[in-house]
Amino acid sequence: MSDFSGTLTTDERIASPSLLNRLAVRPEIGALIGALVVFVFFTVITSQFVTPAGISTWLDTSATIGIVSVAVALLMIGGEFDLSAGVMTASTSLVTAMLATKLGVNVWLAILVSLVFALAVGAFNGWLVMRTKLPSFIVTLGTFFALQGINLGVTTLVTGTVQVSGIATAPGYASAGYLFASTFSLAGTSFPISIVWWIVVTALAAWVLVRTRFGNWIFAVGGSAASSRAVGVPVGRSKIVLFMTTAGAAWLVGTINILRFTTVQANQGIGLEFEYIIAAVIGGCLLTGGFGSAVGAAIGALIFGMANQGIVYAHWNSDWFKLFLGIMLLAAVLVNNGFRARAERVRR
Amino acid sequence: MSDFSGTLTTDERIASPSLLNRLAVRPEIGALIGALVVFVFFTVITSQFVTPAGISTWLDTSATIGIVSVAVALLMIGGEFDLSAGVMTASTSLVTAMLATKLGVNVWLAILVSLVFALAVGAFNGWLVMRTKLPSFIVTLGTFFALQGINLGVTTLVTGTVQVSGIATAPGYASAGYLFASTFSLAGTSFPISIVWWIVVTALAAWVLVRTRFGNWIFAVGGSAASSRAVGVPVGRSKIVLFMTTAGAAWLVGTINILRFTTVQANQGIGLEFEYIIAAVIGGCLLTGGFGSAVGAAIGALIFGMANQGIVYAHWNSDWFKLFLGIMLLAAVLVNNGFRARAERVRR
Amino acid sequence: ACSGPASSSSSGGSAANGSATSGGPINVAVVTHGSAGDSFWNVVKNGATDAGKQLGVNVTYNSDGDPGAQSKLIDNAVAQHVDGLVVSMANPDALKTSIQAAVKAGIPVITINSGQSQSAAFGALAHVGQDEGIAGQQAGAKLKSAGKTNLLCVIHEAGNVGLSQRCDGAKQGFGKTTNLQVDINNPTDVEAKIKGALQTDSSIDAVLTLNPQIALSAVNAAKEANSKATVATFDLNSDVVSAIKSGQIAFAVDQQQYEQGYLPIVMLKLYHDNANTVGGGQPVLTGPGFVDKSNVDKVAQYAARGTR
Amino acid sequence: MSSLLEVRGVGKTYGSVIALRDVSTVVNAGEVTCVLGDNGAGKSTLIKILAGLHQHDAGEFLVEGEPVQLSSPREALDRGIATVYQDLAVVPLMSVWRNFFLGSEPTKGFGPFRILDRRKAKDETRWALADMGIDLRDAEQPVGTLSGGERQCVAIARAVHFGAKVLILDEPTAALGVKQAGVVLKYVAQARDRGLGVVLITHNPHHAYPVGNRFLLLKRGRSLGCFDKKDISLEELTRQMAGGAELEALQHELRGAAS
Amino acid sequence: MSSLLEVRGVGKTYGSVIALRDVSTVVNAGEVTCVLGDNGAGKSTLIKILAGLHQHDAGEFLVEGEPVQLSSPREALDRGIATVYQDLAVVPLMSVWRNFFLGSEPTKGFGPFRILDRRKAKDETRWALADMGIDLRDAEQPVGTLSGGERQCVAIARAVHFGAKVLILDEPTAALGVKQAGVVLKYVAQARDRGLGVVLITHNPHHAYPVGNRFLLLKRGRSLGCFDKKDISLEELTRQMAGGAELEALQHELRGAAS
Ligand SMILES: Nc1ncnc2c1ncn2[C@@H]1O[C@H](COP(=O)(O)OP(=O)(O)OP(=O)(O)O)[C@@H](O)[C@H]1O
Ligand SMILES: Nc1ncnc2c1ncn2[C@@H]1O[C@H](COP(=O)(O)OP(=O)(O)OP(=O)(O)O)[C@@H](O)[C@H]1O
Ligand SMILES: [Mg+2]
Ligand SMILES: [Mg+2]
Repeated sequence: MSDFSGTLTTDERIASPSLLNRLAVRPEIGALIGALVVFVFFTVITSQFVTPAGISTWLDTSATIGIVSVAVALLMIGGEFDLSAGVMTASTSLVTAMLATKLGVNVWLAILVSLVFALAVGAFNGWLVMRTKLPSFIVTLGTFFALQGINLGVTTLVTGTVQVSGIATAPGYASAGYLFASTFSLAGTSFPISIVWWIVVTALAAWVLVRTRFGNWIFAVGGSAASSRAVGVPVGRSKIVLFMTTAGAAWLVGTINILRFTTVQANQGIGLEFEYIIAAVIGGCLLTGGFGSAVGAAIGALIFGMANQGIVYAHWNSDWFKLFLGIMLLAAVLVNNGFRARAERVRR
Repeated sequence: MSDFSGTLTTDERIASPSLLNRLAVRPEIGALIGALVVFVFFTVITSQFVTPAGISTWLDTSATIGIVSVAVALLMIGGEFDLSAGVMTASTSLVTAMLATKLGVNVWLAILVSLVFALAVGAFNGWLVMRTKLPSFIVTLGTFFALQGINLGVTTLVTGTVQVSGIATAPGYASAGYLFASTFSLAGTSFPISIVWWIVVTALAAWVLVRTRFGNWIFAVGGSAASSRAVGVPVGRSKIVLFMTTAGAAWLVGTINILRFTTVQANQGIGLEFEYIIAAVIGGCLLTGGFGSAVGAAIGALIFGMANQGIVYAHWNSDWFKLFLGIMLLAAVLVNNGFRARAERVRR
Repeated sequence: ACSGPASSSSSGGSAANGSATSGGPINVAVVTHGSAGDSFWNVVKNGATDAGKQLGVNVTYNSDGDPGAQSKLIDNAVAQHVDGLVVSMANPDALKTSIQAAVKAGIPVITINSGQSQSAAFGALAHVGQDEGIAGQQAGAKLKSAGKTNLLCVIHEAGNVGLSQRCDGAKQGFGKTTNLQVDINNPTDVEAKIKGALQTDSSIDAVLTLNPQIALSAVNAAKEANSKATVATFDLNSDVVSAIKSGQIAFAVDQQQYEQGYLPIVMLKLYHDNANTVGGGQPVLTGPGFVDKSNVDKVAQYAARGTR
Repeated sequence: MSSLLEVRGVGKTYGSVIALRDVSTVVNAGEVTCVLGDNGAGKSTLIKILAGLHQHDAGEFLVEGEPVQLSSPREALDRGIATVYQDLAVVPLMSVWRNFFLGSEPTKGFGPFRILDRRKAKDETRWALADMGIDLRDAEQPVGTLSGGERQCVAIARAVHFGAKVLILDEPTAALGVKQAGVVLKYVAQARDRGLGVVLITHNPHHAYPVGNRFLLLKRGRSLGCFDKKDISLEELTRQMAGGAELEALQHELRGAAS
Repeated sequence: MSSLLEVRGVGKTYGSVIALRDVSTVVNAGEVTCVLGDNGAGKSTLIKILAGLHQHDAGEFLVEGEPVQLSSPREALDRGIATVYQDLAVVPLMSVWRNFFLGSEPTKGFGPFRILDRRKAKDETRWALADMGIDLRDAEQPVGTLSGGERQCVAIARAVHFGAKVLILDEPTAALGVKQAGVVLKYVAQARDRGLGVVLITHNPHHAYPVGNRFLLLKRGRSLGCFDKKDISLEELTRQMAGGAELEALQHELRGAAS
């Protein structure tokens, strides 16, 4: 600073960064390379991985993880954390299914009510985090347990079993199913519509994050809540909206699931919260907030889906699945980290 | 500062703190009050809760959670996190059981080998966290998955089943069992020896934390790793030791479990990591490090154990258990937080 | 379309000519709803892989307790064009589309364990197994006939359909039944909770557990709670076998789930090589089987190697 | 016309610590009110009250004659009070332009499709900083990669740019070199001349005296008085702050020892 | 006798940023070497090299005549180099006495039963701080509840207390009031008179000149020269740092506007 001489574009203190370095600045670059590696790997060692039917299965798996993980990524960039997102997918399915099958409510209305439920829980999470200033890890861990208990308790109370099925015959199922659970054909193979939802959610999230004022606030409240508050950013409101967004994304997946599979089990969704977080982290989000990308999280989910199904295609013993998952997570994060370190050096 | 007049003990800027405030300075006070509330509550509404037999069951549950949660508390005060501790209890049980039953190794030797295994994994966790500067949440999440995969994969590979049993007939079982899995009598009721281990571990941890140089370093590396490094505290070494301590505590519980129940299931231990963290947080540890108490974590585990068993004694429908757990966690943390806020105001 | 039971006798002998299609070994995918590391399903897996080894069939086993994820595993198998598919249907509705897609793609499907009533409607060749509910019912009835009046049914994995069906069945067969949720991940908690339940309600005179490890905890718990309750369990391991021998456990329900893994592979192999079908439209039942003092010696060695 | 800001006998306690007691001063348009005091004197506490970050427990706080209790920085900003804090000025991981416009982002488009006007934001950031003599390498550079002084300058440039009616600066010159400090003081003077009321916190009387119109002296949470420039000289100001004779003795001591 | 510390043409780059280039100076026992420079000049970078927190990429670094490459602050401390950093001085959540003795805890007892000598630590902390004119309310109080200046004082008192051979201070006076700054400078002088070599970083020539023996001027990562006290006057020093005429013009401008 002070008496910088020269034009705006040159500064003698900067050694010229290489092209590679320039590429490495984006948070999602590590994930992208990881995705390529996984893709090539399974393409080479299995024969079905790149057939249209094969692609359909791993895109399918990626999509339902991806929809929530993109929202989780926004939340993580905003400096918070949601452990209840996985269980929420089951809760919303259960609400929809019980309303439609036990009370005979129209499916559309049931979906709407479960959306309201999800948003309310999300808002509660956010409100409690902001109100008590407790870490969101703890608060949403509480919600995680509470929702599990409610899911199981209410389901057995209402149905006497641990699953709710029969929504396929409820009024409004056909039209709602068309929107959330149909398939479309491409290259003679049918792809589930959830893939479209995934792309739409990712595009929307990326746009909001980078192009809008609210996106700027997300980065700010995650990077330094105190500084943001000091310049007048509504920190509490922004974070609550992020928690609600995450719950909303979980609702979307819950709705897709219940309409597609027409049945839901009370213990579903447990453990998915980690997959969302993993996808977001692989996609370049900092666990400490303030840095990350929505597209990265979507790519993280893609890696996840490819590995998940690729292992099956490769006929590996499924007992070891979690080991592969753990190693993959560590490897992806390490690669990513290497890139970020590089990016941070270049960035300045 | 500057020209303070008056003696060392008076300063006109301090309004006189009340006795209550003086008490509230300790991190474990919230947990202690919580424990009292839970205790009185279940004493009043159930008849078996305070019978010797009743006390024995809830102390039993508390003990195995408490042993690890005390170590987790030290780790959290040191600013790190371990999601792999729960699964580690199963891994160590499996190693001991397989060595003793499949290879016919003496139980004492098997226990020793599994200790070495646990410490190695702990050191690996710590080394990776320090080396990559990644958040320990991510690194230990990787280990969490990897250990799950190894547990299941190795167990089915070696035994063809998903359980290892039969250690009761292995050489050395009697003496090792006496140390880790016996019971002692008090008031005509038998109490498991794990309670003694719990008390010993807690006392040791509390002593190390408050009275030794290493304890000072734990607070320092958790409070500000950079500042600690600057004054010459071996930050990396301290944190690695803490990870190893946690793994070691998990080993102790794993050893107690395998010797007591003589059989171990490959997918055991999953989900316990949260219980340890919950106990530590209820006990007053800050998730962000630098503040907390070992005794607090032990009391947190006690609350956990009492609630766990109290619900059974109260004949509540166990379907709802997780809901109670979630609400209890939130309530405990809120109370605790209120106390901490008060404590922080007084503390100065 | 191809769901009609073919008119064929199940002669287990020589495969005459048949339509032995391509030369190489056939591929069969087994997709179940068991959670990873579940002891019951591990025996099914062992049955399927053993059959595969003996018959020269490539068997891959995958499982997921989440119905959606399970259906995706079926889609995956279809995309691989496997020569046969074995599916357990705890959530028939959720798997309907995927199974029908498999049938449409010309893959012979055999359902196992649960979902007996929907099996034929979905186009499966046959069903092998015993409904979890029926197994529970029989266990309950057996305890009732032993003169027991108050049953505690211990569920070790919250929200698991199979387990809850077993307890529901037990209630039908027995009468007064309470369910208790415990966490199999924490053995201390299991024992303490069962102990607590026995202490609070001393009229409980029978405990039904759904996993051999839980059974042993129940035995200990009963002992320490000074309860005279009889313990019975689903499934075996070597410790349960010795407990049955010593009379600490009354009996173990044995669904012979090894057959639920083994038989479908045999059936698919026969269907593939010789277009044979089995069962004539009726389910092939693998139960009822009870292991008690009378027959425990016979099955002891098999339990130890993971096939009972 | 009433003053832009006025406090009458305000006080603030943190738990059992009395950080501020019975302090009064005014801030007028086109004038600079300097708040001086030693460490822990309560300077930051006072301006946090003015900025809406904390609420006072005692006394009155008037904005343009109207008694208020500001509940958030947003409310303060809406009333035209902009603040540069000593310790929480910027978000390190965000780029310079995003920091610069944080909370006042320029947008284009309508309704739900309003997007950030990035080009405008970057250009304005660049020019606003260039105006202050800061020549950015790249407006996309994260603020965290700037030196402490550079960051402070970005925060000050932002406050000056979105000037509002009252500008509050908490020790803007503490981390700055002589020249940089001069630049900042020049900006303070400029803002004042544009008719803004400025509150300048510092413990350097040499920085305060040239630009200040009014000097509020704090010591251990209490006011030593609020002086107009005509009522106090630089020497007297320095004496008041430092405890007079003590300091001179010290300086002699140091000189003697060093030579 | 060789100098305590000597650097010859050291340089350091962070990624593509050249933070320091070709800088040379010496630190002798019983002398104060002042490092002066504007923001971003590389002062902190230089002392981080001396303190073992960063490694230099170019040039030589000699400790008592022996070329070294310090790999950790521990190593620097072991060689008698104690440092007070501008931004990472203390652990806020820890009590004052624990901070004070962090890394050099006094213990009693034997072998595995060595425990902290808490009484001794608290007493020594209290007296060491009292020596510096800081009268603690309570040695158990967390450092985080002290004001910025108070914290800096604790860190300085600690470094002085564990004095070692070389004491490095990164802008110790930036956050301090006139009087506090005077106290710190007095301590610097005391340490020097006890035979320590002191490195003092500042951008205030008025603070540097009274205590300094040698002045290293940095600008944008380069050395403008290293002057002995006899070769340079306060005025010249100020000029050199600020760009001379510019500053005077500025001061006139400010005065003119303010009156
Ligand atoms: N959040 C807080 N909680 C408790 N005490 C506080 C808090 N903030 C400040 N204090 C105390 O209030 C007093 C005044 O602090 P303040 O920060 O206002 O001083 P200052 O004049 O800004 O000092 P400095 O020049 O060091 O920045 C100090 O004793 C400080 O320790
Ligand atoms: N870790 C780092 N990574 C990249 N660049 C850095 C890093 N630390 C410092 N720099 C850059 O190196 C240059 C010198 O920084 P340094 O902190 O040494 O300056 P300084 O003289 O101490 O400034 P100040 O007076 O503001 O403290 C600055 O341009 C700064 O942005
Ligand atoms: Mg201040
Ligand atoms: Mg610096």
